[in-house]
Amino acid sequence: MGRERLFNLAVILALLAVPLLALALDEPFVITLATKVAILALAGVGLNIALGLGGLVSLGHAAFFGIGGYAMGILAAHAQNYEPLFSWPFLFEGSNQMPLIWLVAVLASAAAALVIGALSLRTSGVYFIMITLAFGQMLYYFAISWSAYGGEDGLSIWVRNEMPGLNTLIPIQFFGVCFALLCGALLFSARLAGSGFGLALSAARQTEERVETVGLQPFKLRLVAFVISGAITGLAGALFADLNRFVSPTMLSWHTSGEIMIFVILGGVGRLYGPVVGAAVYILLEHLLGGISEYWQIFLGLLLLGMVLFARGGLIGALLGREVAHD
Amino acid sequence: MTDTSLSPPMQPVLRVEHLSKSFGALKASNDVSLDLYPGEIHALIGPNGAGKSTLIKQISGGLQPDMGRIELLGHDVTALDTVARARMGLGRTFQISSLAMEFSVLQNAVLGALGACGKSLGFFRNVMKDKALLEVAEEALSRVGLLQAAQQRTADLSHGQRRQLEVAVALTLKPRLFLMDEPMAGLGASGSKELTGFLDQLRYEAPILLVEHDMDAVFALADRISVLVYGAVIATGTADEIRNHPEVRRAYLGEEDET
Amino acid sequence: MSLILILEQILNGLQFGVMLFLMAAGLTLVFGVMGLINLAHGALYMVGAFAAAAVAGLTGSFVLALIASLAAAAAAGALVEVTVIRRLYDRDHLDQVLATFALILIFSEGTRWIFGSFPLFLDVPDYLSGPVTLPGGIKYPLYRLAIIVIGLVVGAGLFWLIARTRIGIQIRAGEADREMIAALGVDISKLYTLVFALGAALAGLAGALVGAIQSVQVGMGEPVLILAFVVIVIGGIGSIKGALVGALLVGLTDTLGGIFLPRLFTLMMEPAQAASLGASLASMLIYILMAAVLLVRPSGLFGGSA
Amino acid sequence: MKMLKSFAMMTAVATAVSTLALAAQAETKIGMITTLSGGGAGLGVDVRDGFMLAIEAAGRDDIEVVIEDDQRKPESAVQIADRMIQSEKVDIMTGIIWSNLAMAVVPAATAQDVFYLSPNAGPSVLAGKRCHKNYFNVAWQNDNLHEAAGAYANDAGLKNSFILAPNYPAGKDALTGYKRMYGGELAGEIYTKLGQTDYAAEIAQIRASGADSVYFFLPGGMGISFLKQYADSGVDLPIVGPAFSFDQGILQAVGAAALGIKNTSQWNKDLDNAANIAFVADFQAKYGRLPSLYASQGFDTANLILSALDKTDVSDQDAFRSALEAADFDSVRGDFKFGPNHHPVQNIYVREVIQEGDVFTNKIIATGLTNHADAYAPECKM
Repeated sequence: MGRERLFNLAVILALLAVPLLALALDEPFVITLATKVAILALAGVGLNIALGLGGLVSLGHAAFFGIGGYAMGILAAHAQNYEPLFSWPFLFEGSNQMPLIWLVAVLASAAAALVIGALSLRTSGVYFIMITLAFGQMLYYFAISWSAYGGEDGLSIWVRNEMPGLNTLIPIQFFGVCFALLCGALLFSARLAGSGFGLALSAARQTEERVETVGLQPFKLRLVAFVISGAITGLAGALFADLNRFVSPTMLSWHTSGEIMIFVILGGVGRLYGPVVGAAVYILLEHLLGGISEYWQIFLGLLLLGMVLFARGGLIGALLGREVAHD
Repeated sequence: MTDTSLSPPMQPVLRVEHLSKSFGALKASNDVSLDLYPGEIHALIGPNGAGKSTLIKQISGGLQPDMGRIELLGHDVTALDTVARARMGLGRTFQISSLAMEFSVLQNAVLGALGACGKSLGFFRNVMKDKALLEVAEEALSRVGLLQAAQQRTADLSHGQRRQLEVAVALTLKPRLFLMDEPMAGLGASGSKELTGFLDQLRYEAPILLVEHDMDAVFALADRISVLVYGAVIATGTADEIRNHPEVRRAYLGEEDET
Repeated sequence: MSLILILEQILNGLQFGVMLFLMAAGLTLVFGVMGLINLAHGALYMVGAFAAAAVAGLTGSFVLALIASLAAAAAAGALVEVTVIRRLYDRDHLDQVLATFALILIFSEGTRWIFGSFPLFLDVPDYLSGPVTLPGGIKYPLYRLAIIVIGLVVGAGLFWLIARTRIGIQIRAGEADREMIAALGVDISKLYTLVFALGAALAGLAGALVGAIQSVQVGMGEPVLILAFVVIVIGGIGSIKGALVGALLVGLTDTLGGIFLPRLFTLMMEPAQAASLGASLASMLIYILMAAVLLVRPSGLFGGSA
Repeated sequence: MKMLKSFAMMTAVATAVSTLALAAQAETKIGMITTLSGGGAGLGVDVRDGFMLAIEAAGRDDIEVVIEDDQRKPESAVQIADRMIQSEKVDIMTGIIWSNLAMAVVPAATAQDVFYLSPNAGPSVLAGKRCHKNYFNVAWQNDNLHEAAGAYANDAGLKNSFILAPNYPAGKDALTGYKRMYGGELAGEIYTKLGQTDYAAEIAQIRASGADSVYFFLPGGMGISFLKQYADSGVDLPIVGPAFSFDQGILQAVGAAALGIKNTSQWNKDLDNAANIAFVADFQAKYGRLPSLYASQGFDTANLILSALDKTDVSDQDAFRSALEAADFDSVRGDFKFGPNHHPVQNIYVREVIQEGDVFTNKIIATGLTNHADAYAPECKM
């Protein structure tokens, strides 16, 4: 246990140190990269609650990522164009304040997760994978044809949204915001895993009938986990959209779902810091391999394949060995 | 739970009436009726494929019967699911261990205590530091003699220890009755003997419907025995009655002698 | 709207459904027998189309192209099964999803490496081109009729294979109980390779047939793959009959919905808006259908327990 | 130990990126973001090849071109743009194929004082309300080719068109552009699914509609599918379309189904001017294939940049902007000039698909619009 804690500490410190170093060396783009890692890791932390803790193989988490992104895009677009979003029951002109945008992103993606989860969790196994995939695609096609908000073109926001007391246009400050949220989510995720809910959820993944015989509802446990998971991924979506100052249906596509899942698995399913390691390694690979060959995705594919076949437990698993029972 | 009067004219804790369940042409349960009174151990025996598992599943709530009725503590629970029945006080152990293998022994016991406490689950507080739950869990573990193994990973337990943990988890639920599916299976002579002694005491806490292959244990423990063959109960009675029942001898005990 | 137009659209829906069936049959077989979820099934569809286009380009023969598509997809399927998929049977679905997702990346970019980034040419042969007039005066492309016929023949063959032949018995036994077929003395690993290659060949055939009227390009398999998933979820995973019914249902819903929804909306609003909104809704229709089916039957129309 | 290793890895990357930036000492740095992998990669490859043909021919060693693949993902395009601007300090950017990617990248790039020259996408917002002094479009405004098609339909005496496009913004712009010029009736107007590959249902509707012609905008694989199915359906109404579905890269995949179809384009390989003749020959010599429309646009973009660099240094932004506005280069399209919103004012031709030996290609048969400017210029306040 000590080893993994130490490792986790090192990972999070490294994620903090790299942009600070980049700041000193005047390399703003490295800060942007680190911000991307923090945001994608946050999305992965969200998925990991469903996937790692709850054993729910959702191939539709892009839906929540995208809803978070669109929450930001829609609110900010209205604010920037001074077009009221609605005028009843009160006049609301959208917003460019991050805290409000985050709240809307979290609520909207949680609501979507509640509906999608309530339908999908009636099934399990492969059905669940395919149904979450299909719901994701449904939203994807909807977003493409939703011309009011740019359809396939997406929505561009000219200026990054504001955070009280900070200037988010300065890369390192925006990184700080994302990093703080990631730390918050990691903390939350750790507490959740150790809580009564986490214990029951984890048990439901291992042995559903046991959970039922002690008088707990696996369906309810999973639904709550799915909603929490979707909400965190949605928050990450809002940040990702703000990082790019842009949101488009691509955020909803099933490749995005696959990528978020890759972050989690690359790092190690169910490992608290798995998504952080996974996202960091993925972004590094993308930039290193992408520079070497147009066909870099072949190598990414081979690497993933090797990972699944020979290094189960992800990178952390390969480095630290089997997970020890929680104490 | 602590009924002291043991004479039969009281209300049964569990009453199964005319239960039937078919899978296609196969009648897995054929008009089964049985009951369980406070303080008794009622054993259910029968050859492989007699429909014991199907019956257990229907009683615990995992399977809906085609016909018939199940009553728990005087309430009709036929339409209720596993969770609801568990909450009413049905404590079940599994034939094939269904413990959370990644958990420590203590975590498995705490899970049981958590389900039984009836409070809403916390999202933030560390459940393994909850004194009330730990007390229940540790007491159950110590009763089955597993307390010293509390921090071990469940997957690393021996087969016998897993059977003990099964029983311990059921104990944490403080149930009104136990439904035990072959708790002796694979225990070995000394383990069986130990568990037999334990169950003998446990019956006064809550009655036990015991499905068991170990005939020595069954005849030593059971107040009554029901024999299930081809989905139907062919006889119910005391150990002696069953031993001498001609149909049972033919259909069941003869076969059992061969193994 | 004329009756002829409606009938023609029903034929279109049928043809689309038949195509989806060829895709879905392989997916559902592989899942039923091996318990494997294969995201790379769409890649095999693409392999079939590219093989057909390459062979048609070299020889000019459409029949040879179809044979090539079957052979190439089956070979690719068998190769993938032996090298990768085989190691995944005992893994959980998560590993399967990830590994087959990796295979998609490898196949897609590999194909682009070999064939370049531009779409390939594959055309309908002369003897199947042009329309025919059906009873009732419907003019309908001969090639699409041929697809319907080929699809139905292949479907019938598949049912026959599974219901009547030794291999079919082994497949059904494998679906019911994996240990049992080992006990029967069947070489399981050979059977699995065979089933996987069969599924791949069907996908490859679908790719080639469709490639002749659509474009043969990298990534062509992915939209179809997702539709095939919808099909087998609706039909019930593991059931060939379910795949057929699901495929026809999805084919008809998608085609007819795309036509009638915008028209329905024109009754309520102005044409341009109706066309746009109707089209948006039509693109979501099959997913709504799927959700509806699952509400009533969580394991699909013909599925056992999920 | 492991902690150290991972930290070291991260630092290594940070320094690798920084040394990369230091290594670049060329005077003018051009960042090209284009689509080189995934669907639609063919277009990006052509733009890149055309662009590099001109750059290499110029033989200047003070120009460095950094090329990155956006995978047709707006998110990657934005991030690459951030990196090029922030780390690699490019002066000029170009290369984006798709309107949605351009919308995501261009405003941020121009706001950071980088010149952006579009070799392909021309979304209406960037031509009108959101035009920018540092944004130039060297290809066309998105509506242009569609407008020319509408004008051609009038000239050809077509009176009852059936029009269709995918249900996304560029599709809607396309049909709007066509209708802006076209004067006849509409037999039908359909928005298809983006990425749709089977058009049987739409073709049946065309058959039943009583139209006298079909206009469609279905870029990439969608167009190939539509044309093959249309040819096979027995419906033989004349088709008009924009050049995208009939261009060199795609035409071989469509095959004979496209023969005789009229399409609109601002360029063709048979345009008779010296620059074009040389371009077609050089491109074929270097890459072993005929140049496409996209290659010609990439080539023109590079030559425009080179012409401005001949006059002044990019660091003098105002002078460089004036040099670009002058468009003092030999375009393969013949005469080339910019309107007030930095979009081309140019001729748009009508081409017909023909077969030369076993290669399908186009020849110009008419001029659709002369010196045509886009409709959004009045909205642009620069």
